[in-house]
Amino acid sequence: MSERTAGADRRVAWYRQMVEIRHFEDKVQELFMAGLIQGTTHLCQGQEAVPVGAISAMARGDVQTNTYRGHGEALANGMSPETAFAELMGRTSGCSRGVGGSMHLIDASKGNIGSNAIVGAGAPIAVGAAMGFKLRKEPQVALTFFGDGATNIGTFHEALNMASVWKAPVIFIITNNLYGEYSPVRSTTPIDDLARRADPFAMPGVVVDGQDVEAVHSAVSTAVARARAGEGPSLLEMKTYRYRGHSRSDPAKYRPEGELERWKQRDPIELLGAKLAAEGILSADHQAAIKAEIQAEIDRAAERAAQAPYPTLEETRSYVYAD
Amino acid sequence: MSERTAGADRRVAWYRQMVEIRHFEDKVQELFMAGLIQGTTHLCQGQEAVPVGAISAMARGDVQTNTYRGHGEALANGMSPETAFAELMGRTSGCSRGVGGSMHLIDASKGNIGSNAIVGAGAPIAVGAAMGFKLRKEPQVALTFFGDGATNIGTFHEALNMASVWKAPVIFIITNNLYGEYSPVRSTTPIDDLARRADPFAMPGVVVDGQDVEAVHSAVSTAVARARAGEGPSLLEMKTYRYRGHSRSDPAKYRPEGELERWKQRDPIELLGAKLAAEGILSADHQAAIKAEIQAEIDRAAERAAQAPYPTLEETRSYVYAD
Amino acid sequence: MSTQTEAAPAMGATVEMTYREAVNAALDDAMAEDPSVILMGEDVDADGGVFKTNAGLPQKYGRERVMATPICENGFTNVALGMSLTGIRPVVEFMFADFMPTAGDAIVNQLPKYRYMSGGQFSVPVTLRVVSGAGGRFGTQHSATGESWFMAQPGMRVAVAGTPAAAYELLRAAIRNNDPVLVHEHKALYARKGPVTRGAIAEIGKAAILREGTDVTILASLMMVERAMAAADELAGHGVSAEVIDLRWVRPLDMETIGASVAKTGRLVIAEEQWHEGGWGATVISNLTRNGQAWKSVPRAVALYYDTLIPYSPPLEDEMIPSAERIVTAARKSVGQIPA
Amino acid sequence: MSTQTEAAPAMGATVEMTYREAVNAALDDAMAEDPSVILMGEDVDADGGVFKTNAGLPQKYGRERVMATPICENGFTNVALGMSLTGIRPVVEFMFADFMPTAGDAIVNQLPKYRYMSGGQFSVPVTLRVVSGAGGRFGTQHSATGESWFMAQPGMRVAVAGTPAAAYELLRAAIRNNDPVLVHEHKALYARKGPVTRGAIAEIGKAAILREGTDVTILASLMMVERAMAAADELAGHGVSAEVIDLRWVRPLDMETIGASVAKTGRLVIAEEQWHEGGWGATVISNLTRNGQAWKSVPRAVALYYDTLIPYSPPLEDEMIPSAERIVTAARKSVGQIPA
Ligand SMILES: Cc1ncc(C[n+]2csc(CCOP(=O)(O)OP(=O)(O)O)c2C)c(N)n1
Ligand SMILES: Cc1ncc(C[n+]2csc(CCOP(=O)(O)OP(=O)(O)O)c2C)c(N)n1
Ligand SMILES: [Mg+2]
Ligand SMILES: [Mg+2]
Repeated sequence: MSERTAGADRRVAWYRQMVEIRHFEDKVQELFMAGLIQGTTHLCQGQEAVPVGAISAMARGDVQTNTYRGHGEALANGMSPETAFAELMGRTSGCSRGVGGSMHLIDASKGNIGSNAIVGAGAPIAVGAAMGFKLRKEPQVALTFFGDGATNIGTFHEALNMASVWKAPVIFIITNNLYGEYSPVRSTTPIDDLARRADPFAMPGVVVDGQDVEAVHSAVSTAVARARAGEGPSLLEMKTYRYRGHSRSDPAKYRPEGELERWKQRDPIELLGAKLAAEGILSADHQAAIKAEIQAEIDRAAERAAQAPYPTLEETRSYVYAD
Repeated sequence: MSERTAGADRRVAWYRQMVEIRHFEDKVQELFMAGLIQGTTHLCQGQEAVPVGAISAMARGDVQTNTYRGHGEALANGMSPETAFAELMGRTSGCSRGVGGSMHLIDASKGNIGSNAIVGAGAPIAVGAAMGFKLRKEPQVALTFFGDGATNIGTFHEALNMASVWKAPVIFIITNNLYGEYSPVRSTTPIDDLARRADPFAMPGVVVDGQDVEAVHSAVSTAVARARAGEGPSLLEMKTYRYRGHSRSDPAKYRPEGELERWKQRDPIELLGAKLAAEGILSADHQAAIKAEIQAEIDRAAERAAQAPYPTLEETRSYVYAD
Repeated sequence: MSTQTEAAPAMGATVEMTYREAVNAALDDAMAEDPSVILMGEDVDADGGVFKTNAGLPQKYGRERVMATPICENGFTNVALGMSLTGIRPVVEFMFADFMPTAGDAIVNQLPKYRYMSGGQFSVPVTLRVVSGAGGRFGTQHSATGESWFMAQPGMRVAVAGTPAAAYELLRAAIRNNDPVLVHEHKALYARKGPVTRGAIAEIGKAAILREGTDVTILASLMMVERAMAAADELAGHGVSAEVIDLRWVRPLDMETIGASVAKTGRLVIAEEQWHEGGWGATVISNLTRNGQAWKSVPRAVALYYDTLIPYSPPLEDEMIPSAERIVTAARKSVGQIPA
Repeated sequence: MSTQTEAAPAMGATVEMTYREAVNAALDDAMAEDPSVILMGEDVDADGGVFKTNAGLPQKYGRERVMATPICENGFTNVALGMSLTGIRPVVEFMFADFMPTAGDAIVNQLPKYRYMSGGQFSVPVTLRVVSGAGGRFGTQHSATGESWFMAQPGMRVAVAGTPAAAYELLRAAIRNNDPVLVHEHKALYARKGPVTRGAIAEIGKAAILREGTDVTILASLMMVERAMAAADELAGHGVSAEVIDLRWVRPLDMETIGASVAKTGRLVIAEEQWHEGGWGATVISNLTRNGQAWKSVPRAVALYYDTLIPYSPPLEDEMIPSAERIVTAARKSVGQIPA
């Protein structure tokens, strides 16, 4: 899975995967409005190239940690929309048996080893997973996804420091979508390029076009190869944008006029779609067909998920202790 | 107090102050061995130029936070050796009424607003003090002293980030003595020049010869002027060395052979002494006389301190709540 | 919500308002009264803050006094401490109580100890406003009340607001106090309405008897207060006269008020949205027992919060949180109406 | 200290060793038995570590398995969690219990919840070794036992070692366990000697009756265990037969053993080196009371730890920590030998 240049099949698969995430997120919003999903959700429309490009650079046995805005990372890792919907609906058929919810789409069997609702917490956990591989002399690596806002919390810097001093095979991926909740990056962070935060930890810091799935894939592949070769961690900053507000209750009124529209002009799905059409790999009609097909799958998945039963409080007790 | 070039009187005062700290610390070790000081102590012989050079760049009303290795910072700020000894002996005449001990030599009346036993905690507290000045439109600044090891704990990075984004008038001073407890910097930190940790916070990071009190004073004065002018924080790294182990129980066997001796060749007191002698400001004889005089004062101070009574548990209760 | 800052009623007037508006009014009145009071925390300045408690305040007091912080709970809590040493009275908003452990060092080792370890040289007038509690389908890491986490900390005071009036009065008291005070708000209560007297300041350490009764004392905090009141209504229908006390202060505990009530009723039901171990309910029962309290029946406390973590799944979360029905059952057991 | 790793006695042999050596032996035996066990923490590899518990281990197991960390408690505790997901069983040393709040997020929101919020997909075999307690003149920020801080956390287990045997057995049990376990050692006990059986593994949640008696139960943890034993000796001279229980587990509490003892004696003295509020002592008294325990006298608990913070000043620190004499007085009050 980790070759550096991608063939046509692969790029079409990326296209499909990004469309799946987009339609999934749109459906979540719809289900939320209908009361079928409760609480809160943090959607990632607009950011799809990051999980899709990055996770496709992983090999079997590699692991990743995600955040509360982690639907894209879970789906890109291979979780089925139905399992994900079931989790969001609190059903026992969900990936986390319905006790996790939107912020905890986890699937250990696929290397998706945690989705954290605490900003910054996933980074040191991923360093630990990577160190586990290293101590056991296994060739695997760990990816960790988090936001721009997370680069201001101390434990992020702690994680970078430990990863570097121990040469842990870990790749830190900042999804810089320009906002931490309602706050623009520049109101909480005194620099523009967050990749710069790698420097005092003596590791490469790379700015990547997070709208371009191929650029994402290639940058992550390089970092993965480096980590696998024992050369240590990298910090990659993906410049991207979230189309919706921070969470379901946020109309995102804090955004300057025109910003959203500007970003939509470089939509990651359409960007790849245009290339695939121009190169004669996937015509506009094919693209439309894919979208329709995936939309239908998503609708069916949501329907099936809603049929599953809720868990019982009693059965959750065995999730508390293993022994 | 904050002029940038120092006259002869001032340099002699620095010399005296460094000698006072050195003799104080030696005496602490002696009293510790005699059981008059209990628990633990973290001595700073060899590092005297840092607090003396830095604190002499402060103006009235400026504040500082120190660490458990803070005897030098307290004395350089004007605490009398007797008051400091009394604190170390747990007497009610101590600066913190005997309840603080060696790690908490504090004197709010002189701007010494805290000496912390938790690594890293002083840095954000100093940022807060500085922000208090800024919000109240007062011209004061805050200095914060901490070690090389503290640059690996998250809250240090949090403090730098907030200070920069808010342009807080604060000066971060790393006393890089090459060790955090028993661990050499390079075993826990992937870089040599810790000043580099300023860069991702868009603030100046400056490496300073921490053995040279004049260099320390000049670098801190520049940073203070910058802060007072509203231009924000600076990070200064003082390269220095502690002659003794981490704390009283540590024979410092982890040090490579010859390291201590090499550093002693650039002893901060002797370095300044040699200059003052060469410039005809303070002869070797005068220096010896000063040392003898201060030694006698230190001995007397320790004796007087030992005569003070212990506090009662009852009286400590009013230290718990102000209201 | 209506913005309290636009047409604030005169001090002393009692008006009906939501719990959210009560928090807003307390912040507004404190900031109007004392220019050294500031509000800080993540996103506090945008759109009223995440729970809309801060509406109008940035406009009225400016963004120097309503300061959005980077995400770094330990750092900004210690910044607040530092500010309090140079003349500011910061109010720090914790967006979720679950983030308090992220600031564990500031809350355990700094705020409550800072004055002490200097031998009384400082006072540390810092208020922490904490959004607590379950019921919002926020899942395992966003649903703690945290109300008992810091109850064993001399140097700290801890309040819990169960009603709009309490939200107003406790927050005002906390901000005026010269020591660190942690005030818990419950996120499920923000839309609740009740009478609030502008200018009223809670007495430190004083619980509130919300309903008098003779058969059983129900001691409640936060969201459990309204459930205890509903339970008392229902209990009346069963001929059981319940006294309902809103705890208001976890530290210090008002053992006088609680003790007097239990001396009268001889029975106690603890309604707490937390595990019993190490919580204020256990300490209350222990204190009463150690004071020689004669019990007419064993105090009911456990089994209100189950021995598992807080689930996302909506029906399960509802089951986890003690309901009025479970309080009723516990109270009826205590008087022997149903078998224990 | 002698280095246990040099000539380890055979498993099953009972030998006299210090508490420090018992910790060392437990680490050594666990690491010898299972190559996935590692030890990590600040300065753990140099000179036996700060409290010399790790002597010989880096030499024997290498610095990959005895890993010194940078100073970043939250970070390295979460690293340990991550390691546990990829096949390692980390033992994390906290140099002082007071640094646990620095890792508050890892200890409250991650370790105990990680398995749960995945619906049981993971197990998290992480042990935290915590150096606790006062008496060393370390001052306000270095003297907490912290033994009750995390007792209300489903998902976590909490042990307290009062003797060399307990130090060995509890640590072995913690490392074998597949869930996070926090084991408290007391820094004032490291030089104490006692018999230790190599290879013995503590039963999770089981307290130890160290001395049988009929008049009063003294329940103690950590350093209070030896003081309780000394108090029992002295009480015997006063004709009072004291039963001494070493708590061993704060979570889960062994209410069965404690309950049976108090059912027999009807009297209880809590000997804890912490404030009563929110502590295990209060929960024990509450649980017994709620279980309908009939008391012959009120349980003595409070006033053992005073309502102030921990001072540096040596005579004051000594006064702060509950002494054998104060335990004796409390026990004699409970049987009515001296007025309450
Ligand atoms: C420790 C902590 N503090 C605060 C929060 C509340 N919170 C949730 S998301 C968020 C913003 C995070 O921004 P960013 O890291 O940029 O990620 P994004 O939401 O943009 O994906 C905040 C403050 C939290 N979950 N954890
Ligand atoms: C949060 C925290 N972790 C660990 C410690 C224990 N500790 C005390 S000093 C120290 C080393 C600090 O090294 P450095 O910052 O270089 O300061 P130095 O002692 O050299 O002055 C450690 C680990 C502590 N006090 N606080
Ligand atoms: Mg963001
Ligand atoms: Mg150092």
